[in-house]
Amino acid sequence: MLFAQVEKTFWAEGSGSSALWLKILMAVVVGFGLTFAMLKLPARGRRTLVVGITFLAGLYWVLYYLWPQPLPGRLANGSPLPHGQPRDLVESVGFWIKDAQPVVSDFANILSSFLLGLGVFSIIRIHGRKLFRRQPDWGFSAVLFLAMIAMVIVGYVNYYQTRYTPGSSKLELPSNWGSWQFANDLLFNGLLQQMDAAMFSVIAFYILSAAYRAFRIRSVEATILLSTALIVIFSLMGIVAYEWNNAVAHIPGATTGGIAGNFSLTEIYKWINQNVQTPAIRGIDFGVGIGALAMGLRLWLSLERGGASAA
Amino acid sequence: MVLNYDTLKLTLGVIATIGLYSVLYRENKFYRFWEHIFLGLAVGYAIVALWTETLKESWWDKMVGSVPTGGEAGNPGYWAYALLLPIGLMGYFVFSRKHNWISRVPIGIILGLWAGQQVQVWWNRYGPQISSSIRPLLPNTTSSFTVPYIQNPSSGQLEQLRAQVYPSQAISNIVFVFTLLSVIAYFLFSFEAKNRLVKSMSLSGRWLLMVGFGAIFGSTVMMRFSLLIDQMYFIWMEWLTHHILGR
Amino acid sequence: MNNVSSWHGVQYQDTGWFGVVITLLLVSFILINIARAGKNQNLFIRRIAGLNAIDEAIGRATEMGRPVLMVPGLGDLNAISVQALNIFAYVSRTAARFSNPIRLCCGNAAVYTVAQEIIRDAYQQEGLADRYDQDSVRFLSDRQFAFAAAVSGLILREQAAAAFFLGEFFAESLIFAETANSVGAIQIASSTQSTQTPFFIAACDYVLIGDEFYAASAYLTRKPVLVGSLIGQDWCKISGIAMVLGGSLLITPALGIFSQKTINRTSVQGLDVPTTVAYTGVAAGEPLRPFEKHAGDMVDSYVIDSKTGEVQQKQVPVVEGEKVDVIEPRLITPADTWLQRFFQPQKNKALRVEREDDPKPKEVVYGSDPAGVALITAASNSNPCVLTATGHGLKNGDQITIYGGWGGWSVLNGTFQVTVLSPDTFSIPVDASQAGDFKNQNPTLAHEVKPATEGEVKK
Amino acid sequence: MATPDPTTPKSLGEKLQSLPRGILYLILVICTSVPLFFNIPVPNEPTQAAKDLFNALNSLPAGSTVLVGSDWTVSTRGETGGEFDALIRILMRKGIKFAVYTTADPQAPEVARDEIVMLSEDEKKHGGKGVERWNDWVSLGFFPNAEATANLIAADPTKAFGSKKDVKPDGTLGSALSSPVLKDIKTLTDFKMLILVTGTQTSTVTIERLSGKGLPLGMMVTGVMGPETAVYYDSRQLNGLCAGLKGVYDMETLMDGTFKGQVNFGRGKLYYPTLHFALALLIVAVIVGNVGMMISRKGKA
Repeated sequence: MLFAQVEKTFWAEGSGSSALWLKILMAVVVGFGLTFAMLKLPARGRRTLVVGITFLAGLYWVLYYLWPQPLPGRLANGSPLPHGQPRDLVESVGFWIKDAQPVVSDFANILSSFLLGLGVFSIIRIHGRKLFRRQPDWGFSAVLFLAMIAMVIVGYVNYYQTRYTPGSSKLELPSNWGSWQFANDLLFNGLLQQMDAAMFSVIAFYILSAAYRAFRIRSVEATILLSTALIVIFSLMGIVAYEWNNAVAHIPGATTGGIAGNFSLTEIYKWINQNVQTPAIRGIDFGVGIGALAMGLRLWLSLERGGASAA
Repeated sequence: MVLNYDTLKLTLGVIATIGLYSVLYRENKFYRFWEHIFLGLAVGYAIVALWTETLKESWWDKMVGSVPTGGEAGNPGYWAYALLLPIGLMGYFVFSRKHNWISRVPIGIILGLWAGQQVQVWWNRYGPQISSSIRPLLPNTTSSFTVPYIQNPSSGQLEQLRAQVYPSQAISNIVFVFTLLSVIAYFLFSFEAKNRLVKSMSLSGRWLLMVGFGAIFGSTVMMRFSLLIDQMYFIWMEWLTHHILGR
Repeated sequence: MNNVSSWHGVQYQDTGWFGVVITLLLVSFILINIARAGKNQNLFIRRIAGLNAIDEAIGRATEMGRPVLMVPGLGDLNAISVQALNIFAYVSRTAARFSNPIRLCCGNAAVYTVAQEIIRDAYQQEGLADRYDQDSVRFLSDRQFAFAAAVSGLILREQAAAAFFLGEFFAESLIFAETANSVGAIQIASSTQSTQTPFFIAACDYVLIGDEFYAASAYLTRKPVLVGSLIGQDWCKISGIAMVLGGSLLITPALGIFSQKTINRTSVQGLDVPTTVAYTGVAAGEPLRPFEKHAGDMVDSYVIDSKTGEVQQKQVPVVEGEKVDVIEPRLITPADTWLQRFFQPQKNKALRVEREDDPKPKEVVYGSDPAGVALITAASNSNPCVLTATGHGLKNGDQITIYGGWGGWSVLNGTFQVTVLSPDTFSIPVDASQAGDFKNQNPTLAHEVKPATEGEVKK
Repeated sequence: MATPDPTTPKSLGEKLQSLPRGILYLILVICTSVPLFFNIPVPNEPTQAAKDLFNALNSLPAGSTVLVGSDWTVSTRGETGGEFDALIRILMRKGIKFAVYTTADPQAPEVARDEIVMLSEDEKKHGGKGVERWNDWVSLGFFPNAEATANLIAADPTKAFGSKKDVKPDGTLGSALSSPVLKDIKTLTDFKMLILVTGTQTSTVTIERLSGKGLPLGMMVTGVMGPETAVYYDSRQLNGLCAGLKGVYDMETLMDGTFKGQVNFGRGKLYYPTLHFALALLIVAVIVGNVGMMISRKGKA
């Protein structure tokens, strides 16, 4: 069955309609027009512009937090309530802010995706130069490019085949795979994912050497660090925990709420975790949160000259 | 030894793994080779995912909308999304000596949005934490040190148990609150710690931090090691034993 | 909802005005102090060990003629990465003076863009724009471990003499720290991810813990704005301390500020308490959640003397509008629930529903749980379908909208005309004979009454 | 830290304090690979949480359907992989249908699919039934927004999974809801249980939104997440929990008690003893370092 599309507004046009494409085209043209207009902007105007835009962007979320949102027009499970209509300005603004939320949440994400090109450009420039100037290690840059190009081609062809070709559903099953799917699987699962796992597991080595170097009874702090870490590690070592807890369990009353019951390794760790680790981390995070809030305010209101806020 | 796609895939995976591990001994050409493969693939995949996982759904589809298909409602296209393209591309002015300021427009938007959100989420994030840190500090019963153990207590008994703060709980709560407060106190910057109390507070704060860190370190070790063990299993068992020796 | 003010926002039902006020208070603390700092320049900041080492580190790098490495973490473009870059700007300025090579590796394209900008500025401000090499600021990969591999490769190849890891780091933190350590680099590190800090502590020479990271730029540059906001942050932290300490004293029963309290206990699925008491010596569980019930429901009520913990139990009906608290394993005093009202974002929102002829609005409540807390507690497998709703107060011809019906009972979702059968039951023209067992599909249903004129009616 | 100047001869203490990394790493490799080849018995008393989880699974009626959240990928396979294996083997043997969904990572569904296929083959090889996609299990794929998805599943699974398609044995696509696995699912409670295998924070998201809806909830998490998740088990919001490698070994031990003579032991039994060697090495290394420090202090004194 067919569902009707929501009614057209100034902002929304029927999918595939020429009107939509026209508006999109115009939007792009206007956008670029503005960009080039900005080239002519006098130095004074620049800061004002950037500051203003930054402020507006932040203002949305502040309003979202402070402006009273109308009582729910719809339930958590999607079924509508009768009075979902604004009655006055306050509410219509409220509705507008509410409806805009899913749209706005995507902005940052979309914009930074557009910026990825810059990153790629940086890579291409650095390794391209190595390659063409035959600088030392240019061979490896060549390898990098090969890998990159291969992944891009294979990735997109596979994406196209598994989405937009007739009978593509079959490709779900490896038994129906074509060479592109195998290539994609080899590059992505066989290599990329596998290398992720490999690099992740390298950490184990570093943990060993770091612990070996750092866990010295040098200062009070180091000693505390060491001893807590050891308690926890022991509580994770099955045999030790097993024996220890057994020993504890044999203390009369341990299993029936006696004090002794709290001294099984696992309980000790749990206690440390809940009464020292948790509040300690909470304390740090509280400070960090305040710091982030302050930093956020400084950025939003462009209070810092220089740095990242508009110069 | 079984020659098939899986063997090839695993073999490559193993060689790559060894390649990356080889850096542990020292930086060498073999590592460099795999490092660059890794980078190349990662960037390549980022370029693929850029469209397939981000822009396609969160930008393009919303911009052009969709026509109704069997069982699925269609959506109108919201053309205004198109404006994001030029705005995003403004970032590319960053390399221009004269006009690099234009790159601050998309940056400003991203940062502005983030900053605004801080104000919006702060309370939802820390309010509950503050509230759950508020705990009764003194016992109101000494009938038992810890909470007495009752097999299947009646709800009345449960209320009783919950209504009372047993010394053990009180001690834990005091430790909890003290830890939290002294840690926060440790992060006060604008005070000269002349006052003995403040001094000892922030010192103990630092020590209690170390307890927390030690615990984190210890509990992370198990996971990291099991991941390494898994890699070893991958090399010795899945690849060598099963595919190469074909056992 | 005609007689509900349009200024009555949902978000205020969530956290109450308290959360908003506190947030604004903190914001004002920060802004006020920034303003204050603008006037008097000499404000005190305590010494931060890691930061004094920056110059030493760069100096050492210069002696060895080896590059200074900087990594702003893997995070997106936000205050954390920007803060890191601000510190790096300071670092690169010093490095520029010594004309010491720098390497800044980004794991996020947007961050990379800003980094280009900031570092170039840094060089320009030193009047050394010509010494700036665009390729010294690099984007490597946005994939965590590819980035890790690339950075450690770079550290080893270029033998970095000083390494700065400031920002959002995750599991890869140790890879960087140990690799840099293996080439004997001086390391200054900080992660806002407190779970990674221990690894930096273990492997690095200097670590900025938590908040010190944000204090850094104020400490280094002494810009009034930064110093001021740092003092503001201290005010915020002190008020945090006050809240926790004050609250704890307030709810400590032995202090007898509140001696007695009646608790109406209802067992709500999932919030229900364990049947066996776990070992303690561990602080008791989470804070309670305020929860609302309908008039007439009987609930267990306990009178608890919180001084002694004496408990008497009895059954009482809930009175309209009265709050019912779900007890979780911890002590409750009036101060406690009172504090919860303020502190705990309430999971359940109240929805007002009025009828024009009904002066006193009737409270229908639903929870974050979409099925919701019910008005309708039973429904018959018949046509028309007979619904039970204690004290529904409907009159013949009223229209009701029902929502939250699941499975077979989704037939109930919609707007219907009611035929009143009794004060507690009424019927709607729906064939529910095939709808299945009501209880196990719809623990509860919510409905609301509409003025007889609005909306079309499903017949 | 500056590497000590090699020209001056080292005292024993200094030697002990500065063992070359290479050696340490080599020993670690040995410690983590050699034990894999031997089957070393480790005494094990499964935690109550693991027992509860296993019993909950074991008491599910044959032919019923459970929901499996699979939020893990290769990178945490060492722990979550073992948990997933144990879970799926139990489900297979009990003849329980299952639907697999993911809210964490676009790659997770593929990982889960391959794992299930592999396990099914293995079960068949050892005389088990194994499972067939579409008839015994369906893959519901990846859901981008964890919170919204959890809410939707709680509200109405048919809505949540309505748009999802899966592959029939003949290779064509069909609406997952029409599959033998989900055709009887109308409401959340038509699932007999939800088991979430996760290496990320989706655990809390799921508990907050799906606990207390009359659907038994089981969780299998990594070692790091163990303590924080245990809190929900204590408050009975979880019917069962198994955490980390220990959890895997617990499940396998319990399986061995129930399914005699079948393949019960996997990663858990292999990895857990090995883990002991690794941890022991760590402790030894720390001790050596400290002894070294003391010796050299004595030397100076």
